[in-house]
Amino acid sequence: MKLITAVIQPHKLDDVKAALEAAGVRGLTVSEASGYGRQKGHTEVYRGAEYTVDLVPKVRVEVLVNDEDVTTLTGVVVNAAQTGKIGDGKVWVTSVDDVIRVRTGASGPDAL
Amino acid sequence: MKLITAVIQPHKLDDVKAALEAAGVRGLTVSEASGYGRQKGHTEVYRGAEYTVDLVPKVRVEVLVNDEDVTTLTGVVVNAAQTGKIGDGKVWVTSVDDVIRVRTGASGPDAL
Amino acid sequence: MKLITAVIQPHKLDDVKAALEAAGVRGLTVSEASGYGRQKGHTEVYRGAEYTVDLVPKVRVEVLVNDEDVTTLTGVVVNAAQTGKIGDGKVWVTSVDDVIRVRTGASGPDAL
Amino acid sequence: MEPFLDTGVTAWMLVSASFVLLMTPGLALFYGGMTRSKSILNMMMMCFGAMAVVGCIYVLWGWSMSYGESLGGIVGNPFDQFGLGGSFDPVSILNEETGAYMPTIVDVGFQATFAIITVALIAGSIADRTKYATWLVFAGLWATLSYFPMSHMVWGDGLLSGAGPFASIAEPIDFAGGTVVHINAGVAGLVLALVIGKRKGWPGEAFKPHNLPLVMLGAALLWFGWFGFNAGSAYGADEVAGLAWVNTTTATGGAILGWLLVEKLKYGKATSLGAASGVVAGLVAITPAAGALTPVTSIVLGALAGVASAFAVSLKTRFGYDDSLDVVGVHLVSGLVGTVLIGLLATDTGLFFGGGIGQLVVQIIIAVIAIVFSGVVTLVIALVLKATMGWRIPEEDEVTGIDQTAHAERAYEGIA
Amino acid sequence: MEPFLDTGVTAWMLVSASFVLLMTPGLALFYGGMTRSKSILNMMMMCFGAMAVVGCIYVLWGWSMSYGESLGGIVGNPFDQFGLGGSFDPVSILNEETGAYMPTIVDVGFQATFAIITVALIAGSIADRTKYATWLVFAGLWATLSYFPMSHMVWGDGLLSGAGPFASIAEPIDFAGGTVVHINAGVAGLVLALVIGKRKGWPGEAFKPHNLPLVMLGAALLWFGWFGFNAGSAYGADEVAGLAWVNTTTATGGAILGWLLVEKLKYGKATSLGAASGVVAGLVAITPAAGALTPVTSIVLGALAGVASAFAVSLKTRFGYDDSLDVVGVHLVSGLVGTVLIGLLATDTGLFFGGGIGQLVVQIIIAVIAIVFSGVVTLVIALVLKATMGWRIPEEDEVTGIDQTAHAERAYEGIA
Amino acid sequence: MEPFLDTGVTAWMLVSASFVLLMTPGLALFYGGMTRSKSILNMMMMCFGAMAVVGCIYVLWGWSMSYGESLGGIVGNPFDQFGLGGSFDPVSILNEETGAYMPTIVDVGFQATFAIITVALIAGSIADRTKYATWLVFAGLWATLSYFPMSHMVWGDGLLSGAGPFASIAEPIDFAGGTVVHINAGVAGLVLALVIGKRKGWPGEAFKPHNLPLVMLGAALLWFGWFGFNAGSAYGADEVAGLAWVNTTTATGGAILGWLLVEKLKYGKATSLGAASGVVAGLVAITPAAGALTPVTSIVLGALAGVASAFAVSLKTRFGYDDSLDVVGVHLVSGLVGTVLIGLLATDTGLFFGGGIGQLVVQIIIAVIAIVFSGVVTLVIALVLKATMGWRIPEEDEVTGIDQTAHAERAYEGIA
Ligand SMILES: Nc1ncnc2c1ncn2[C@@H]1O[C@H](COP(=O)(O)OP(=O)(O)O)[C@@H](O)[C@H]1O
Ligand SMILES: Nc1ncnc2c1ncn2[C@@H]1O[C@H](COP(=O)(O)OP(=O)(O)O)[C@@H](O)[C@H]1O
Ligand SMILES: Nc1ncnc2c1ncn2[C@@H]1O[C@H](COP(=O)(O)OP(=O)(O)O)[C@@H](O)[C@H]1O
Repeated sequence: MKLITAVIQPHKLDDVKAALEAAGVRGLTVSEASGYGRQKGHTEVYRGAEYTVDLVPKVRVEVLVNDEDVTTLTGVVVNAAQTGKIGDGKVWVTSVDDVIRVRTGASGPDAL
Repeated sequence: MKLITAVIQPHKLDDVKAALEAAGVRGLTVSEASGYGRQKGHTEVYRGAEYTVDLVPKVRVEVLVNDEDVTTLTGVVVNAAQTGKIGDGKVWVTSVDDVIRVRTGASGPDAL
Repeated sequence: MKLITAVIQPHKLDDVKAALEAAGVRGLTVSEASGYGRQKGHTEVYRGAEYTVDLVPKVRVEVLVNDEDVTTLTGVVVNAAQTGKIGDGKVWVTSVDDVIRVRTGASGPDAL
Repeated sequence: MEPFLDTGVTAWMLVSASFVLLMTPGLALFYGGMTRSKSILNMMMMCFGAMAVVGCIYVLWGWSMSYGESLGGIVGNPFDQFGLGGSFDPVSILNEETGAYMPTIVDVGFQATFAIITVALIAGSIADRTKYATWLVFAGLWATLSYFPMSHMVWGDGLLSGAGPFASIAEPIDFAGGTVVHINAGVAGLVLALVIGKRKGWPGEAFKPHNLPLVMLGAALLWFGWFGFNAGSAYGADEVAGLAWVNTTTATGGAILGWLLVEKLKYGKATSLGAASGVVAGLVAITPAAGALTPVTSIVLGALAGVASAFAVSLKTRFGYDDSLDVVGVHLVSGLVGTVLIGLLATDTGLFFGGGIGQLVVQIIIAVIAIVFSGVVTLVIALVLKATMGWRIPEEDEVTGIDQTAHAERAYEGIA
Repeated sequence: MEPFLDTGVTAWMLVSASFVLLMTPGLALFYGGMTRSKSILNMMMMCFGAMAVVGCIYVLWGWSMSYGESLGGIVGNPFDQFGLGGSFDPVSILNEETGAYMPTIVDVGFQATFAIITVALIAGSIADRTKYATWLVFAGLWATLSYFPMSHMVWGDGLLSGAGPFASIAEPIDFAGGTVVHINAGVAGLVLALVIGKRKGWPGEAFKPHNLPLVMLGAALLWFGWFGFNAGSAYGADEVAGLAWVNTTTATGGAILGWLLVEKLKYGKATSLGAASGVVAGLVAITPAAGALTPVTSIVLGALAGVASAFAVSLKTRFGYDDSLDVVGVHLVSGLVGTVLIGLLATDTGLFFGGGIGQLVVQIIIAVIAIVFSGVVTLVIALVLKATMGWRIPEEDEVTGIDQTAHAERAYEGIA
Repeated sequence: MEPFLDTGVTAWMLVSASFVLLMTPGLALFYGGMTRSKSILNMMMMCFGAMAVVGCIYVLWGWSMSYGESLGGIVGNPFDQFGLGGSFDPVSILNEETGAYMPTIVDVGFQATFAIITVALIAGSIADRTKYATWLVFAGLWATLSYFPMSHMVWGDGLLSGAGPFASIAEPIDFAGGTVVHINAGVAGLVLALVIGKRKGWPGEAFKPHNLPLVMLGAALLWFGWFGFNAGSAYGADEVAGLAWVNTTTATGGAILGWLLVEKLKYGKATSLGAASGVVAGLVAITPAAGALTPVTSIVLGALAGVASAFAVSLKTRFGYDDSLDVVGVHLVSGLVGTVLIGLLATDTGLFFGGGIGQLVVQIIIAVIAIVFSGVVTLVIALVLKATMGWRIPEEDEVTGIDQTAHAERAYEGIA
């Protein structure tokens, strides 16, 4: 099994979620993150002190998938998250040794 | 070495932490997450507008372990986190190339 | 490609970011975390009830890198994050099957 | 009779002015908590900006345009008492018989706070997307061209007052500002929402309140301040003030219950945003009526206003105008409920209490005039500003968040 | 003497009523900040619900049951002045000699705010787990059956007043509501906590306050409002009011220091929750005593109350009742400290000031009667509601969070 | 003339005292929102601590040192009216002609609130790093040795009052505390910042406000409370109070606009922290001048103060003193602007209004004396405490966060 991790623009989360659902994915995990990259940050001013904030709010989406679905689903994520502007984010894939569903204790592809 | 990642119910964190400690684990990392899955979300109402919130609060626990402890410890986590209700979460295992303890720079199993 | 994950002291984030930038890294992802380990937590008191809080605030930094840069860059992170005190954190490395830049759809090392 | 300073009344009016001043920051919290976390500061800044701009111009020409020499019953002459000079009379006789007076300067302060909050109310309809400089200019223009004339007409012995033509039917009743404040601001909110247009993503995406405890705190400060607004409008520390005070409380109680009931029946749950909104709806409705009803009929008025506004907040999605924080649904609708139902419920002159139809007719007339006047004036101002300064921030800035893009700040600290 | 309207006193009473009204939202913040973030809205809603329900019924039958024709010194006849009609006398003479009066309607407003906050206080003991509809019904029933009778007995020339039987020993002193408000609410809180039962996970799991700045803001609004509560209870803008004002401040100062000292000695750290709790403990203790002590003896009383309540908040874990936000530890205990210590510290009649034992005896008697009366009445209401509507939300809803499950809202925006 | 209790004035003074008391929690929010989230509680605790300590000592020896028998025009004898006993006169004649009086105890309350807020103001310069016990001791010592003497000199018929030597040039004007409160606290803040030293990481690291809505709420409560501060300082419910009320509003409006303009020109963006800071700068500047200017000249004074303080907050980075929340830039600078510009703008005696140079000279003299007096006294106290109790918490505790390390709490709930 594989884990697809996607770091995307926060306002694209709903689209990505919907697209994955449409593609048959039945679960995923989301968390807040901040990104640093080509997309430049912004400046804040507090009583005359200027601060450059180079971290930009992002959302991380993690989906455990079967090996054979990886290519399709990374494509689905990329398509749904793409706006074409700098800062759209990254998607990466890692191999997973095992997955267990806590409720049942079942492991392997059945646990997805 | 392996990394065990567990996405669990927030109110089970203390139990999982205690169980891992009892099993000899000396460190772990926790973060907030939200899950989407079979567990259905809820509806919110603000001035007549109804919103379906399908993300449910979860907690992510990450534990770096030696290869030989993986099976035992995933079992410990699953046992401690299990309530038997939908939404109990997932546990997955990935392989880790190397681990370094920042304080000392030591790497490998000693860094755990 | 590899993914370097570092769990560090929050006040070291700026140093780590600067050091990685100086080492040529062009992007990274940051998120909030809490750690449990040798570093002891603290006690809180609310109307006579004492609570031991054994989770300590940390920051997680994730950097996708080319295979050949792993050793250098983990070294950079460790150096920048080190204070020598208990609780400095951990760095670990995992293998990544593929990386895609959402904006362009390009994958592999070019996507970094 | 020898004029004498009534220190009791003066004390109460100083307090009332202070209470009403606090309403605008209260509103800033009420509104600010309802925005998303990326635009609360802008909302609060619109309110504070109104305090600064309107506070200053009120003493320059606002007082004079409200209470100066009347130009045809429509507006006071701005130069008559410009800067509180000219024919400004420092003594305000409260009671011709006893000779009790209060210093007019206290009234200036009290009235200034009304002008401020009325302007600030409008900001709720244009959250998240408005250029700040345009807002500040609008605040000054609208106070000058819409608020001051309305307050002259109603309270400055103008067209809609007891000295105006409609008093022959029945004396129009607007105790503390149903027309001048709430209908006026409500209509202006509607016009601005239409001229400025919808926020990106509205209504499809979720625009949920980001901090409901702040909303409730804001509602509470509004309630508190409203005692100055209503009971202060008695211009006395007497039975009328006391009645207005009690009615302000019972109407609000009724409105909370009315709003929560609608929610419970429609959605199965009573919400805190509903309770806070009910507070405001009740306060709005009792504003024109605070001296004319009994505590018991006030409960009824409040409950009806709560029910009406609870339904009215859904209109914007039906008709597609993005009145972001429901200035129309709450202030216009409950302002109308209060202004018009006086015709039915007024203790002395209401239809239900044997007073005949006259009061009701007059109340409808003044409500309609207020709607038309405010609508036309606001539309002209809004279109002129659209053509000149422009109203909207860039769409991208709206998505990123107006706090960051327009004010270089974020409300709450975080790592990004 | 010719009755004349004392505008100064009337102004002060209008202000006092406004101040006390603000205390309930202040309490909503004080309590709400102490809950976990998933149940703050419900806590605030219990307070706002009390405002709505009790505000309305007060003008219907509350005033009449408090100050109407006495039924055996226990309670006023609800029909005597129902809806502020009947034998309602619009004029309240303040001073028989000078003829100064205030309009009674102002007093109605003032008194209504006391009834509201007393009911709201009870909510603190049953956080996180209570059905909202049951709470609303309880609010109405308890005000009617416990609060109105108590206020009649103490302030309506009833059994526990200077007109009652115990005055032959010494005139009972309850300046602003030690028995009527704090002992009454404190006992009710204890009874409800026992009847409704513990929250799931209590006391093993962590029930930590989620927003201490809100707690401190709430404490500050309580302090501010309490000036109306205590100094307003002088029913005059005079020396007694001034003394009550100063005592309210010095007792609170003493109580903060007392509470922080206990914490420093017991835990090594002085906490902000301790400071905020000290504020309330001091205010509670001085409530009955505000007119009877000097500013210096008030410091002493406050410090003792701070110390007593700092210890008393630990009782619930010892005895196993889940009085979630310490209504017992703070209101009952400091209410008792204040009520009883008057017998020692009262400037004229206290034991330490040569007044003999009489005052102390009487103070203990009224405290005990208040405890018993409130305990019995609350128990009956609580059991009836348990058998009919039920008190508890489902355990699962409690774990998920009552804001989400009972009100379909969350206090703060987030991605989940 | 027969003395008679003026209930109107007494009512207003009771209210004013209550308003000013609320300013300190307002300040706690204003300051607390500006700290990082790990040290807000400590900041609020410093404010609440000042309320407790100064509130208690004010009735013990503070009143006596301010208004008791004068020791050389510098300070009152602490034993003269210790504990409000001795020669304490319960009646304060307000008007020799009419005989109107208020109870002195009301004035005690009013004055105590001034002492409290002045001490609390200082806390802003030493955020995040100060031992709490040392702060509490400092609060008591500084009130005793700096505040009470200054208030005696200016308001207790001392050296800097109309009864002092400089009155031969022109009567010094300090309506509500430009010298006693703002210059005094501002200088003390500067001295403490220098003695205690910089926070670890300052100025390199980001010290950003963690909760700007709280800052704005705090500013609003300060504005509200300031009506008691300024208009209450008229000691009457009359025209002077009314004028002070209006000037307080227009000066603040001017200052907001002034501050925002500077930001817009310097940084391209007007910020909410700027608006909130402008509020305070305007309020500070009008404090000494509230009775001496017109509403229109108040706008000018406010705007100048807003501009001056907007520039002045950058001084600390230039000169390297860590005045964490700008006590110097806001209170000292705008306090000086207000105190000195009276010499130019005072309606009767200002240079620009034909009054000659005398007033200006006197205003500069009293400002300089206040600076020197406060500077020396504070330095001595600060150094003594440094040598004895110590001022700083361990550096590691500062990094972890003073809320957790000094108070065993965290402001907001989270998993860590
Ligand atoms: N090497 C990297 N490792 C981890 N995350 C990265 C890396 N590079 C970029 N990211 C993440 O991707 C986001 C977008 O990257 P950015 O360079 O701004 O835009 P783009 O990918 O469109 O060129 C960043 O905000 C960061 O969260
Ligand atoms: N395919 C997946 N990839 C990543 N996380 C998942 C996936 N499926 C489920 N999860 C996580 O596990 C949680 C529980 O899953 P859910 O389907 O609701 O219940 P259960 O696992 O008990 O059937 C989800 O909230 C989500 O965080
Ligand atoms: N086995 C582990 N798995 C995952 N994270 C760990 C593990 N051990 C430690 N950590 C993380 O590293 C942090 C520092 O560890 P700690 O034991 O406190 O100090 P040190 O590494 O300096 O000995 C912890 O707070 C936690 O976030």
